[in-house]
Amino acid sequence: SSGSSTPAASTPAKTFTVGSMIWDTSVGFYANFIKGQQEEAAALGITLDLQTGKGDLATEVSVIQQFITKKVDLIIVTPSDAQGIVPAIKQANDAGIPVISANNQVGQGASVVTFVGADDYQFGQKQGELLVKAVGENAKVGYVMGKLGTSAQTLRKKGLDDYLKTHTGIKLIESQAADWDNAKALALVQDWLSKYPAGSIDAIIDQGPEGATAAKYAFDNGRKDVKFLMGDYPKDVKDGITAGYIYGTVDQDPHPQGVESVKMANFWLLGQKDKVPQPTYYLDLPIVTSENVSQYPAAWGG
Amino acid sequence: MIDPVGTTASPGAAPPLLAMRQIRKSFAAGEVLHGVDFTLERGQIHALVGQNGAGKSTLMKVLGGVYPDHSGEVSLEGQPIRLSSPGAALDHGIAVIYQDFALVPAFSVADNIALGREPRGGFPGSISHRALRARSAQEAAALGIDVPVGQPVGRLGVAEQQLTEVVKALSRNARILVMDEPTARLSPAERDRLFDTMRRLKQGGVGIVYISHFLEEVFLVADQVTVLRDGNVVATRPAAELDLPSLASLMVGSTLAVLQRETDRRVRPGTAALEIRDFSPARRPSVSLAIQPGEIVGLAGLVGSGRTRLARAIVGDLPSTGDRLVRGGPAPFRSPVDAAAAGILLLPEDRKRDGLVLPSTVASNLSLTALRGALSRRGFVRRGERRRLVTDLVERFRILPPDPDRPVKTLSGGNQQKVLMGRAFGARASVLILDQPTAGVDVGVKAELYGQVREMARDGVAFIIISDDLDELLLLADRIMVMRAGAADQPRPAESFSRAGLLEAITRQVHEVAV
Amino acid sequence: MTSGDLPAPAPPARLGRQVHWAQLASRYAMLGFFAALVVVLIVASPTFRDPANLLNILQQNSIIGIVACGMLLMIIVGGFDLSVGAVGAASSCAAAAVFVPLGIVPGVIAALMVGLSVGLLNGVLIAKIGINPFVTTLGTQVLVTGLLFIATNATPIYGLPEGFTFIGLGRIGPLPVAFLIFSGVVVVTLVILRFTRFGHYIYAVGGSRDASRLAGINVDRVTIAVYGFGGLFAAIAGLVLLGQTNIGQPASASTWPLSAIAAVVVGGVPLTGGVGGVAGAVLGTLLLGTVANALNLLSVSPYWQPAITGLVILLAVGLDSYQRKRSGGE
Amino acid sequence: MTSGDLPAPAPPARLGRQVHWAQLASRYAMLGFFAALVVVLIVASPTFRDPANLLNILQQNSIIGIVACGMLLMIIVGGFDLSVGAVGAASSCAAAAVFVPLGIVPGVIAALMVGLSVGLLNGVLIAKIGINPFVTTLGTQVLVTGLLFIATNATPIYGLPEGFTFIGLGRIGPLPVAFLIFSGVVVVTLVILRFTRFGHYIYAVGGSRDASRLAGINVDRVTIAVYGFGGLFAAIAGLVLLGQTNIGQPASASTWPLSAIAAVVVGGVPLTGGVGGVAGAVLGTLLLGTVANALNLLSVSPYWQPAITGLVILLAVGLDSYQRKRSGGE
Ligand SMILES: Nc1ncnc2c1ncn2[C@@H]1O[C@H](COP(=O)(O)OP(=O)(O)OP(=O)(O)O)[C@@H](O)[C@H]1O
Ligand SMILES: Nc1ncnc2c1ncn2[C@@H]1O[C@H](COP(=O)(O)OP(=O)(O)OP(=O)(O)O)[C@@H](O)[C@H]1O
Ligand SMILES: [Mg+2]
Ligand SMILES: [Mg+2]
Repeated sequence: SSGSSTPAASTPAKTFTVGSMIWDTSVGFYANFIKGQQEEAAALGITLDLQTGKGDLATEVSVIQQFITKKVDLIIVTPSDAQGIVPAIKQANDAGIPVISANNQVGQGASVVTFVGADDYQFGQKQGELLVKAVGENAKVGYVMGKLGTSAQTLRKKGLDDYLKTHTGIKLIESQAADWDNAKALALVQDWLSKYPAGSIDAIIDQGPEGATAAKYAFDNGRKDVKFLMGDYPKDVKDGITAGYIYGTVDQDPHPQGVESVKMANFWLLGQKDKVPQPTYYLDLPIVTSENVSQYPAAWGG
Repeated sequence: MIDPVGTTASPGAAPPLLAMRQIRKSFAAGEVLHGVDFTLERGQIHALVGQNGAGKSTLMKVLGGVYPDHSGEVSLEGQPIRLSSPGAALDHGIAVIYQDFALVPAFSVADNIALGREPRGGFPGSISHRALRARSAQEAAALGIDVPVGQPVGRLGVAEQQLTEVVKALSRNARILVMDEPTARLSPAERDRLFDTMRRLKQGGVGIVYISHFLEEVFLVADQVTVLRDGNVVATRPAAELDLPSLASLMVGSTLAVLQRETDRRVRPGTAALEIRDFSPARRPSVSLAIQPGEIVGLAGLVGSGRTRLARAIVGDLPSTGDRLVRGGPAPFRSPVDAAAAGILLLPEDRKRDGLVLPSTVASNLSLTALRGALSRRGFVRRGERRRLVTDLVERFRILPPDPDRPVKTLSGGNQQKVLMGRAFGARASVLILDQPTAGVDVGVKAELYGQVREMARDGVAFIIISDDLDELLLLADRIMVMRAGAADQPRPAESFSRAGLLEAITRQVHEVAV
Repeated sequence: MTSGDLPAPAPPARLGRQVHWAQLASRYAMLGFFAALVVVLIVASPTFRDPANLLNILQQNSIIGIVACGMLLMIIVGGFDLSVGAVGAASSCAAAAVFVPLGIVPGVIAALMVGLSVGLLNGVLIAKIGINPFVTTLGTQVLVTGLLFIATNATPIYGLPEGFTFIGLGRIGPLPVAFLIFSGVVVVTLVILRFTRFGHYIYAVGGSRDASRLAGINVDRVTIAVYGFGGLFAAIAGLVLLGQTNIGQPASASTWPLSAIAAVVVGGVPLTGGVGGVAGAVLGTLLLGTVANALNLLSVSPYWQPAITGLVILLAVGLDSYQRKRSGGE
Repeated sequence: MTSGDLPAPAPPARLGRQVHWAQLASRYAMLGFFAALVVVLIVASPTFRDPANLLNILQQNSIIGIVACGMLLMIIVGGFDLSVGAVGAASSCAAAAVFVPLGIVPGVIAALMVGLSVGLLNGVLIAKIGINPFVTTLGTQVLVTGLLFIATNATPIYGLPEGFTFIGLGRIGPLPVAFLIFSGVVVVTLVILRFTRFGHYIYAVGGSRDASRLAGINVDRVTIAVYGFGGLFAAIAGLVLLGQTNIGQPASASTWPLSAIAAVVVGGVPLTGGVGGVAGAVLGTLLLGTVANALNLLSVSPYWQPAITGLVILLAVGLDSYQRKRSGGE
């Protein structure tokens, strides 16, 4: 069950060891990301050394340092903060270990082979798109954010804010943090629903999937006038879209990001550098609504 | 030298109520009971005496089930028993009044009296607080003991805590009753009432173990006396076969100098070291008193007469009204910190709550107050000086074992009291207020301590001594001030009091109030 | 009933019926603060005084309230429990996992078993082995969370029966079911503390382990039982959480321990043990819950909310403690 | 020097020269556990025994170690501090904000000022107002974090001078600078506790406030000063953190309080106050740090790591406490 060494299936000259640091594995989102990395690593006969940053930048730094002392062949990082991880990545650079960043970018000042995935800034912009698609150009909207200061919260917010600059008719009349917590999101939405009677709020958009419960609550309590928009695409959000109490979401599917990150690592190590898109390798962020929900399996919890 | 009659029951005769054989107990620091034999008969009051640290309390804690890891046999009416826990001991009908009390501070006196035997309420597992309060009050009344049943014990003075313990233990109608220095903190009136109760229980066939450092009391109540020295029994005799000097010499292993008043010491005239004018602790009558350098003033009074309150008010620990002058100058103390800075120290009556820093070592406790003075330079502790002071105090106050690095909580009660005294004496104070300073200290050391007090008085230190031991006051004090219900008589020269006269003076007002 | 219970002389200092006035005053100080806050809000915000909103407050704070009741017991006995969050998450996941195949009742039983057993484990480690409550419960918290992650790969458990949200979001008449469960727990706690010998011994042990042991009280058993209740209540809270979200979230509930301790302490119960009443836990929970609700209704910026919450806590408790100190209560 | 200092009779119970053996035994129990662990790892893992790795361990645990030293002081005086994380984050952000325009020295001063003032505020609220340490420091933690969010909109502060990473990641000879700073803090703490009057008063106040007051010690001043140090040390840790990440991150350091308290308690220092020594804090920090390092080196699945960590903590402390209990140490 340990997410580490899996014997090389088709043994090349040497099995590469790839260290993968994920800023916090206790975030459900990364479960399938990890699965993807493990499956791909197994398929390619790569030894994957998976480590968690425990959601703490200092720990992330120390994990990178340990990869360096372990002399892994390549490091894949999913940092919690683009800039904060730079000093550690620089140490990897100095040690001559190539670094690929996945899901979250690495900032200026250190060099990475490439970035694989979709970052949270784009994600925020996609949510903007979704919002306009849902409510048109003029609307009053409540914004449920994740835990303040987490990179997903700050970047997704920045993305959305920037997108809405060109859609001035859409007003974020409320914006609060629910700390990626279903119960908190629910309480927040309840408070807003009591504050805004039918017609005075058009939509509530959540940075994460935690609002699904709240959406159902509103629906069951006759507030069908409010459209609910989520972020990410776990099973309960898919169910919500199918059932109609969630308008739509932006699907950042972690599994392909995991797979691709390892695949790119393998190309790079095998010297097939031309196969590695640089400086970035963006995976698409499909907008999922009732129209296309059937073609997308849930990103996790499926 | 062990008396056969006392210990081994002759065949045929009913087995003794309690027989402890070859009891040994050791702590991390070593063995403290070296095979003790102790026998208690039905309806017997058996006095257990010995110097501080002899092992009296430890032996009784073994009996109370506190130390299941002891060795040796204990048998009750011939039946061997295992004292595996305090609960087990209680189930065998053994009730103990521990020297350092076992009370729950936040609980009311009533709750403490009933602790562990609360009356049932309506449904199984329930408790009836009403019945509990009523029963406890009635139990206290039945013993003629007056305690504020509704008050939380944490706010009581030591004397009232002691009385609570007495009621608690006596109300368990135990077969065996152990009293570890129950009178150390009681004034004469309570003592006499306690002795009456003991005699009554004795008639009822209860066996009582009685520990005290007041040897006169031993002869007052005890039938049998066992003397412990350094964890060994040195004698077990009928009280009738002993007298004070012989008992004392059995305890210390040498004859005791008889305590005398000293006559040569002169009180220094001039400005008072400490003076209070129309001074009163919050909501109490006001008191005036002036103490000269080198003078020893005794405060006599019954429990609750307000001596502790006055003392705590003088050092600024309780709010007060009126004037306080130190060496002629006004001294508005907001807290004992100010008082200490002005060289006025209080030795509290409750060594566990207000006196010692229990987790710390003997050394830390002894040097605590002195640190602010000679023991530190520019905030750094002068460790050599500290060491020297500590070893000197350990030696001067005969602290046993003489190991300054022991946690103070592992010392015997009397030795803890010596540490408290040592701390006050070690600090360069100009006025020392001692509240029950020799409580629980053995006769041998008392003489020593009196010597220390007089010596310091010669050096010009002024003393206020609060004590329930009238002889102590009569021996030490130059003047004695009697307090009643917070009010104070004019201080009078100690010579002008006879013991009876002083006792009468203390109790007088109470009778009038009763009328 | 709970708030009606407040002024009643619940035994914060075990003075039997009659409460020492300092305690009483301080209780009223905190109560007064709460009352003032509520009045201001009722006047200031129409949305706040809307019964629907008031009922929401009750429902939203039921979870922490339930946890707080268990925490109260453990605080009175002289400890506390940092593992309630892990227990809450674990029990809700256990319930979810069992529901899906086996249905409601087995699920509920599974959850309660999880809570009870972790609680008892805490109790044994503390009472018998002698590990202090902080390390013990921190250890079990990490351990339980870890096992949960292993079992679930940190992914939520979906697919619960619709109906179960009744526990978390349903209403009986006007009253939220969650709140009724909370009230039930409050009553149980009240009865334990006020009317049972066990409750009396909780205060005794918390007040002085030694004195209690010397009086023949089985200190270990009392301690273990108390932590058992703590775990059990946390599991009940976990079930209510599950009823609100309808998914078993391994990463949820991590803030419960501090929130619950905060609620109890804000309610005027010292962490030193031996004193305190269920009124305090309820008061603290509602106070903090009302503040959070108000901040949302008044659309206070999320960046400002923590700062303001912090200020309110310090203000309320400061007022309380200061006056307690002046009146020589402590 | 720190580990060399361990077996020495540092004062876990202020025993001056020679240590009461129960304490000694228990200290050695924990020390033995640590030694055994290290030996096993050295044998088992070539990477572990690689000096580079050992130096990493020292560097990585310097931050928590520094915080733990402050926490130790506050625990000995009978309290603890939940605001050290907020202080760490705030001071590193303050430093970052001031660096960018004004340069290093003013930045460092700003950070230390932040730490000191929050610490003193904690002290005043606890000593003068009488709010208990839990609520006080929880309140200031929330408050400080809140103000930080307001000031930064919760977004990190970028653009620090490259060179500053020297503090966090640099080396002097073989030794990590962070570790040298940690060692400095350890020495300061050691000197305070062993050689100063203030240190002696810390133990006295922690052992019994009443006795200390009546012995003429200014209890309030001692308490306030201790929390001042706690805040100051947290600020120093914040600077080291800044040196590791080179950004001022408002949301960072939230795990510091529990980790630091855990380190101290795992080191064998009871939360009841009045006893304990710097050796305990160092031992606890290194033990937890080594375990974390080992789990990474042995590539233990992240899902398993918490569970194992929990087990190790309970095992180590359990061993310790149990034997302490047997030998009547407590
Ligand atoms: N918990 C403990 N740990 C270590 N030594 C102890 C402990 N308790 C008592 N002792 C030692 O045992 C010896 C006997 O103590 P004990 O309390 O029985 O004396 P005692 O006869 O009651 O003296 P006192 O008259 O002062 O009460 C003393 O030397 C004391 O230091
Ligand atoms: N909350 C408290 N904390 C600490 N000490 C207290 C508290 N309440 C009362 N005390 C002390 O306990 C004493 C009450 O006990 P006691 O009746 O023996 O004192 P007293 O009235 O001075 O009588 P005595 O003359 O016997 O000292 C008060 O004088 C006071 O100093
Ligand atoms: Mg004794
Ligand atoms: Mg008195």
